Amino acid sequence: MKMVIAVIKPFKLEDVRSALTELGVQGLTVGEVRGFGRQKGHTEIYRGAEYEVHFLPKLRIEVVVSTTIVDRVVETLREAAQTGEIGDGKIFVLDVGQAVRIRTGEQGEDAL
Amino acid sequence: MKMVIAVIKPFKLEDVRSALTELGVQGLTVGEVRGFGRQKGHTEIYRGAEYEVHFLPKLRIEVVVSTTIVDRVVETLREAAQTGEIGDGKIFVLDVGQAVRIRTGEQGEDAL
Amino acid sequence: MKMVIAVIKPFKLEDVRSALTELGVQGLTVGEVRGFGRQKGHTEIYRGAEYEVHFLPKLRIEVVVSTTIVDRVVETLREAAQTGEIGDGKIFVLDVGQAVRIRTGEQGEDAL
Amino acid sequence: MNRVEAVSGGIAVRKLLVRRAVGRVLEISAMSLAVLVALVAPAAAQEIDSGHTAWILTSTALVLFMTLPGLALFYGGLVRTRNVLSVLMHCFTIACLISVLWLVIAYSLAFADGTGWVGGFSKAFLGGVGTDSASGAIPETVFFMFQMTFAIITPALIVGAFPERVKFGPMLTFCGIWLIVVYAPVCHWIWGGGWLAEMGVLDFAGGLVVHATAGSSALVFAIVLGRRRGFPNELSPPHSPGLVMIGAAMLWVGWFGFNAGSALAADGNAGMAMTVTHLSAAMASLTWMAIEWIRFGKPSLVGIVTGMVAGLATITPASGFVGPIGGVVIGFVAGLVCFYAVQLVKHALKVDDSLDVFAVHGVGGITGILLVSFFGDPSLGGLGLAEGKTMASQLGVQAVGTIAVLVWSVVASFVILKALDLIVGLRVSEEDETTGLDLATHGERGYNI
Amino acid sequence: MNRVEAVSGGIAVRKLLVRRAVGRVLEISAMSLAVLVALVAPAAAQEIDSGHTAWILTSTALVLFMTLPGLALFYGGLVRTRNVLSVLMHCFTIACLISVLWLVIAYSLAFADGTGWVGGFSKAFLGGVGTDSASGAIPETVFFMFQMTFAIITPALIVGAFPERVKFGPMLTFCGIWLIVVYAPVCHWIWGGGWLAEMGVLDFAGGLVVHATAGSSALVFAIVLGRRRGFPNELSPPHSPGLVMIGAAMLWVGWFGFNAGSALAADGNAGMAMTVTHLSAAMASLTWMAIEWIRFGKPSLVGIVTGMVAGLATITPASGFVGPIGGVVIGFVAGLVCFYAVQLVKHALKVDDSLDVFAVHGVGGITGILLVSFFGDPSLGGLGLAEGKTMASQLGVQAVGTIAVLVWSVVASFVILKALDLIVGLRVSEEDETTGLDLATHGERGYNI
Amino acid sequence: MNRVEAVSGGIAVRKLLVRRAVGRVLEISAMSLAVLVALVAPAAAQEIDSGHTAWILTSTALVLFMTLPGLALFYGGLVRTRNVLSVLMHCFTIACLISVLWLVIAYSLAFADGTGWVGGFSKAFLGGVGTDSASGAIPETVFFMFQMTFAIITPALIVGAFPERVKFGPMLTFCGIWLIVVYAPVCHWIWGGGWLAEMGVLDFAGGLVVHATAGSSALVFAIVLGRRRGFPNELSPPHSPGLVMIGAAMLWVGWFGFNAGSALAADGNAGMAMTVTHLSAAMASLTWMAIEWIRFGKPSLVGIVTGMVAGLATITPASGFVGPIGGVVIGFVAGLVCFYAVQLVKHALKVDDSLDVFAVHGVGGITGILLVSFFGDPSLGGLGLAEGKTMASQLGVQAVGTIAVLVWSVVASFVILKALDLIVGLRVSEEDETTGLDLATHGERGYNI
Ligand SMILES: Nc1ncnc2c1ncn2[C@@H]1O[C@H](COP(=O)(O)OP(=O)(O)O)[C@@H](O)[C@H]1O
Ligand SMILES: Nc1ncnc2c1ncn2[C@@H]1O[C@H](COP(=O)(O)OP(=O)(O)O)[C@@H](O)[C@H]1O
Ligand SMILES: Nc1ncnc2c1ncn2[C@@H]1O[C@H](COP(=O)(O)OP(=O)(O)O)[C@@H](O)[C@H]1O
Repeated sequence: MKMVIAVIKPFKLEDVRSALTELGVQGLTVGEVRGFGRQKGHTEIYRGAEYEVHFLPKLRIEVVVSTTIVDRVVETLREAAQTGEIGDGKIFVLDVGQAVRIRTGEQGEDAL
Repeated sequence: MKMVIAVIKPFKLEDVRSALTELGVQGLTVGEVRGFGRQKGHTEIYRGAEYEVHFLPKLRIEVVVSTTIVDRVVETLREAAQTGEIGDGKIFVLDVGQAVRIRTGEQGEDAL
Repeated sequence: MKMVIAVIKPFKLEDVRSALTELGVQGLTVGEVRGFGRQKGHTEIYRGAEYEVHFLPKLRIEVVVSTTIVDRVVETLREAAQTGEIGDGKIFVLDVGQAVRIRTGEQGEDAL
Repeated sequence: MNRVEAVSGGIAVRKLLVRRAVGRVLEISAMSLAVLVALVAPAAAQEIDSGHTAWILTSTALVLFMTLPGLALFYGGLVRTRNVLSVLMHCFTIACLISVLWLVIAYSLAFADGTGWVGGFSKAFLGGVGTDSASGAIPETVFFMFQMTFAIITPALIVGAFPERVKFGPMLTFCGIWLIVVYAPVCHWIWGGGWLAEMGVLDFAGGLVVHATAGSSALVFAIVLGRRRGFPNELSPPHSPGLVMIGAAMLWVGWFGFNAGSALAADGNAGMAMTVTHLSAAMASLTWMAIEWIRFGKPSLVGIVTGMVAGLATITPASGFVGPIGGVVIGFVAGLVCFYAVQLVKHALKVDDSLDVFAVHGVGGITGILLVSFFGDPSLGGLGLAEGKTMASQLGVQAVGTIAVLVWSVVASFVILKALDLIVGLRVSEEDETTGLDLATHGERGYNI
Repeated sequence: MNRVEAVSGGIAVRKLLVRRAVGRVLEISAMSLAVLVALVAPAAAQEIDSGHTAWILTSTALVLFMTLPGLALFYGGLVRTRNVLSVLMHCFTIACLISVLWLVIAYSLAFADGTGWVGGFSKAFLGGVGTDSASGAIPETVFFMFQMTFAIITPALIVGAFPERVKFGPMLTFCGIWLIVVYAPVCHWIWGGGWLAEMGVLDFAGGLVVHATAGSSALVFAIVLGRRRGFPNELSPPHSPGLVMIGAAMLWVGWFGFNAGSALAADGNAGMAMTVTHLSAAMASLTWMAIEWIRFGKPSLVGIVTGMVAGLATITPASGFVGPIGGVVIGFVAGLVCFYAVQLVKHALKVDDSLDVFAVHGVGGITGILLVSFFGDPSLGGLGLAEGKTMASQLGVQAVGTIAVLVWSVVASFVILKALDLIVGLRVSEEDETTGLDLATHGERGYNI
Repeated sequence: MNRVEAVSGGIAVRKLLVRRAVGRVLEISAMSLAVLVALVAPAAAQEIDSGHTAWILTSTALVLFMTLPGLALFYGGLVRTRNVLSVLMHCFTIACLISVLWLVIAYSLAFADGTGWVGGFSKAFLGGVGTDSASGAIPETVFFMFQMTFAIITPALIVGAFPERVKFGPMLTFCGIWLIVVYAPVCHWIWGGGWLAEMGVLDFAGGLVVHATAGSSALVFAIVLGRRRGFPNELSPPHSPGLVMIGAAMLWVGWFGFNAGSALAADGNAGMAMTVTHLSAAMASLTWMAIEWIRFGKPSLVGIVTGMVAGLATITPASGFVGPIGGVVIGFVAGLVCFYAVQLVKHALKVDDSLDVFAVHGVGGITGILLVSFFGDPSLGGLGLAEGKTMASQLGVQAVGTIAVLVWSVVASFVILKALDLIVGLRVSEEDETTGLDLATHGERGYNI
């Protein structure tokens, strides 16, 4: 199994979710994060004082899938999350040794 | 070493924490996430307009432990987090190559 | 490629970011988390009722780098995040199988 | 109750009180000169009544409080996090701009002597108005301020039609022009002794002057501006129902100044106006809650406070003319009618009048204007219709007034908006809309928690 | 100060002012007819005093503001995030329901002529009350509204006893019944000229009528309903101390209308009532802060504002009878007594009166009722006790009143609650309690940030 | 307008009204005895005017509302999340402490008869003041309360200079001493009939008494205390601009009580004061917004509300003396001057007067004090300068007053602060500063969401 971690632009979440669902992905987990990267932040000004904001709001999607479909997941995810503009984000793939469904105790791919 | 990532129902945190502590786990990290899965979301209604909420609030627990006790950790965690109802969440186990304690620089299992 | 996950004290973020930038790291992702560890929490008191706070606010930094520089990244990060006091946090290193830049589709180290 | 008073909240009372002073002198024509002097002297001294003045000073504070922060929070809580500050900014800047324009020209156009269609320029920059100038039993400066707070909240109500996508500058320009072209004249027609006042239209605190003008113009604005991206399928819930409730509560309290203050006196009329206002708000809230409870199984906070606003908007024109039971009935009707009006506009017609300004304020205000004809009649516990009017004839007059106000508001707003759209454009870029107006337009974020 | 006035805030002033009018006529019986006419005429015209009316209109707005949004925010900030909206909803719906019931029947039961136990039905639906009806120097509609705001906040105070676990419908039903069975009669006993008023019980602004009834009923509610899951070990801290402070500040300001408004006039009594009210609040706050500072080393915001509420609840019954120094002393006692009352109820008795309604309002109100006997006496800088009462005899009367009110509130509340519990159940399911009432009952979330 | 009145807001009106009563008696000396009686009787009865009293009771509530929660929220939203509660706590505890001290001694030092430098002790603990004591046309208790709210907000303004790093105890001690050493005497100089009043200094509602004292002392405090860690490079943006706006809106509304209430009557002067106050706030807001819009391309919410406060602080001393156009011009100047003052203090001088108390309140108040000399003159639409003063001579007097007040405030504050710093230390540890004062000092967190 693989864990696919994607950092995307917030307003792309709905597109990504539906795209992955169509692909048969049963679940995923999303967290709010702040990202620093090529896409430069912005400056906020308060009473004439400039305040440099380096970090931008992003969403971090975490989805574990079977190795067999991981490539399609990554590709689908990429397409759904893409705007073509700087700051679209990244996708990382990691190995998962074990997965368990807390409710039933099912293990491995059955747990997904 | 292994990294155990668990997505659980929010109100189970205290049970999980104490269970793991008893097991001798010295620390863990928790983040607030939103989960999508078999457990369907709900609809909120505002002035007659239905608003479909796909994501449910969950907690993501991240704990790195030595390989020797990982199975017991997973099992303990599962028991503590279980309600038997859909949406209880998942546990994933990943390999950890290296661990460092920032304060002391200790490495490997000493860092945990 | 390696994923370096660091849990640090919130007010150290700026130091860490600039240190890593100097090292040539192009981007990183930060999430707000709560940590439980040796550093004991505190008690809040409301109308005479003690409320035990086990978890402390921390930041979780996630940065993927090429294997060649991972050690320097870890070391730099450690120095930048260190205060020498309990609760400074941890650094974990995981393997990354694949990385993709959503905008361009670039893969591997080019995606970073 | 003096019939003349029924003609309108604004000028009537002024006339009335002058009349009282005069009356008092006549009554005693039979008495000895000594007594005559004795009575006239105090009567003159009474010209400005400190009690009435105290209440209108207070009412002015209450009505300003309705906009800042009341309405701003009510609206701010209903939008998405990334646009909350822009909504607060809209209400705040409108309040500032209107205040200055009110002094410069609008007050004069509304209340200075002029034609039946619009007032003259004599009171521009408060010309000829000093600390001793009186307007009935209160100083004219107080009347000026009290009326200003109405002029502020009316365009501020329109903010609910265009949040999350409107361009800041053009929005502000629209409100400025609108005040002078729509609000000031309509205000003159009804409260400034204009043609509708002469005709006997009853609008105690602004069913037409405030809610009908704002509501209908809001609808036009929403249509000309177009829907928000993702409307109606990807709606976001209000980002902070709590904020909505805080704003709503402030509106309720402030509305006491709005309606009871429109008596321009601290007397039984003010007391009754406050009573029926409160009862209508309470009843409309319960009605809206009941509908949600039955239809969706869950009575919501945003729902009940929306009902409250509906009840208040609807009772506004009637608040000086109906009795307690009339207030309760009007509240019930308000909750019912406005709830379905929201469904109609937003879900049937799919017009993105984002925060339901027309469905709640427009429909509510008009409903109240028409209901006055019935519940204002003594036979239904009312305090009396306009001079010599029957329910039927009053209803006719009310209808004429409503149509006139709607037509003028819609046409004028449409023209102003189209012009602005051509010249500068009304809408922000897609990207700004996605980023949110807080950051894109104002360079701030709502919550740096 | 007129002795009669001391009998109670409500009716006394009314009587007093009528007396004044009469008095003025008598004084001048010696004068010439002409002058007599000259004086009577204005006297009659003065019947309703615009200044007094202005202040009570304002006070009505202030007291409504205490509940909406004041108390709602104060309570809302103290609960967990997932229940904040439900608390706001409780306060809001109670306000709406009570308002309608007040018109329908409760006002009449409290203030219409009747027996010593309860008023009659003559004023149901404000029967016979018009714009000209006077209640002392103010229009009766204004008196009706002012008293309504008291009737609203009293059951709203009880909300603090049952948050995070109560079932919405039954809660609302309870408050409706409670208003008629407990509040209206007790109000009549003390302010409606009932048996306790005859006996000479002093309760200027509601130590018994408001705080003792609400506090004791809250305790009963908390016991019958049972504790929240995880109480007391897994307590959560208030989710937003800032919100608590905002609500508290609004309560403080609104309380000026509550206590100084109870003079039913804008005069020296109102001024003194406002003064002692403010001083008591300030002193109680400092006292509570000092205790926390000494005991825990950290003076907290939630702590000091709780002290403020204690000080205000305690001075309420005394506010029309004591002098400035009396106010300060009462504030000090309030902070001390209520702090330990909280510890007793919650941590010793382990009763989950979640937001300490009884310990703060109940205990505070009763403390104030008893202290009036001392600090109301001129020898301690007071303005005077009830007619012919000594400190001792006054204390006796106050004790009788307290016991009567407590017994009736407790018994009646217990019966109503048990009945409701049997018929529909008072408590939500465990799952709903865990989910939080916002989502489970109202389908909304507090913060969609 | 009566010249005497121009001398000051506080005492003048009192004198004026007494004069009126007398006047009325004289006018009629020619009439028959009967009539004389007829007129005097009511005149005497009028001694305390219920309408004026109603307005000042209301104004007292409004001004307290400015501090709690207005100013607290305005400041609280500007700091970082981890310090929001500490700011609310500062404002709240100051309000409580000052209230008690005001009763104990400060009111007497400010308003009791004494030397030209300070009042005596005769009114300590409100000695000799009862429900019948009058201060002009209002009860003295009401005057005492109204003035207390000014004494509360003045030190509370200083809170903006030391947030995020000050030690709680010493901060509170400073405010207590400061009230007695700085505020009370200066208040006596100008409003208590002291030497500056005699000299003819015009300060209607507190340009010197409130804003200049607080602003200059704040600057001293900021310098003695030192900068926050990371100032100025690692500045954090206001954690909640929305909270800032809510507080600002409450300040605006409350300021009606502050300025219009300073007329100590509900009359034309109050009406005009409210008018110019409002216009100045609106104009200053628009000015500040315009500057930001031009300079940074983005008009911000925090910016415009800061302009509003500047406009209100600047009009304060002038509010009783200038006309509408004067109000607009003063507002424009206020926005301009204060904007650049902020840049100067914070970015040029690098003084961490964290929330710009001096640049906005100090500079604004002084600007207003000086501008009175021009716009108070009838030739510029003003209501009149002090007796026998020309623009030039008035300006001279205003300058003298300003210098005297600034010197005294700065010197006294410096001494108090240095002493406290030596004895107990003014600043928290670096660790506490990093943790944030909420948790470190008060053991609470702002948002447990
Ligand atoms: N090396 C990295 N490790 C972890 N996250 C990264 C890394 N580089 C970028 N990110 C995340 O991806 C987001 C987008 O990256 P950025 O360089 O701004 O644009 P792009 O993805 O188009 O190159 C960043 O905001 C950050 O959250
Ligand atoms: N494939 C997945 N990858 C990552 N997280 C998942 C995945 N599937 C489920 N989750 C997380 O687990 C939570 C519970 O899963 P769900 O299917 O709803 O119930 P259950 O765990 O009982 O099957 C989801 O809300 C989501 O956060
Ligand atoms: N085994 C672990 N797995 C994951 N996170 C951990 C683990 N141990 C500690 N942490 C994180 O590191 C933080 C600091 O650890 P702690 O033991 O308190 O101090 P120190 O790092 O100095 O030993 C904790 O708050 C927690 O967030």
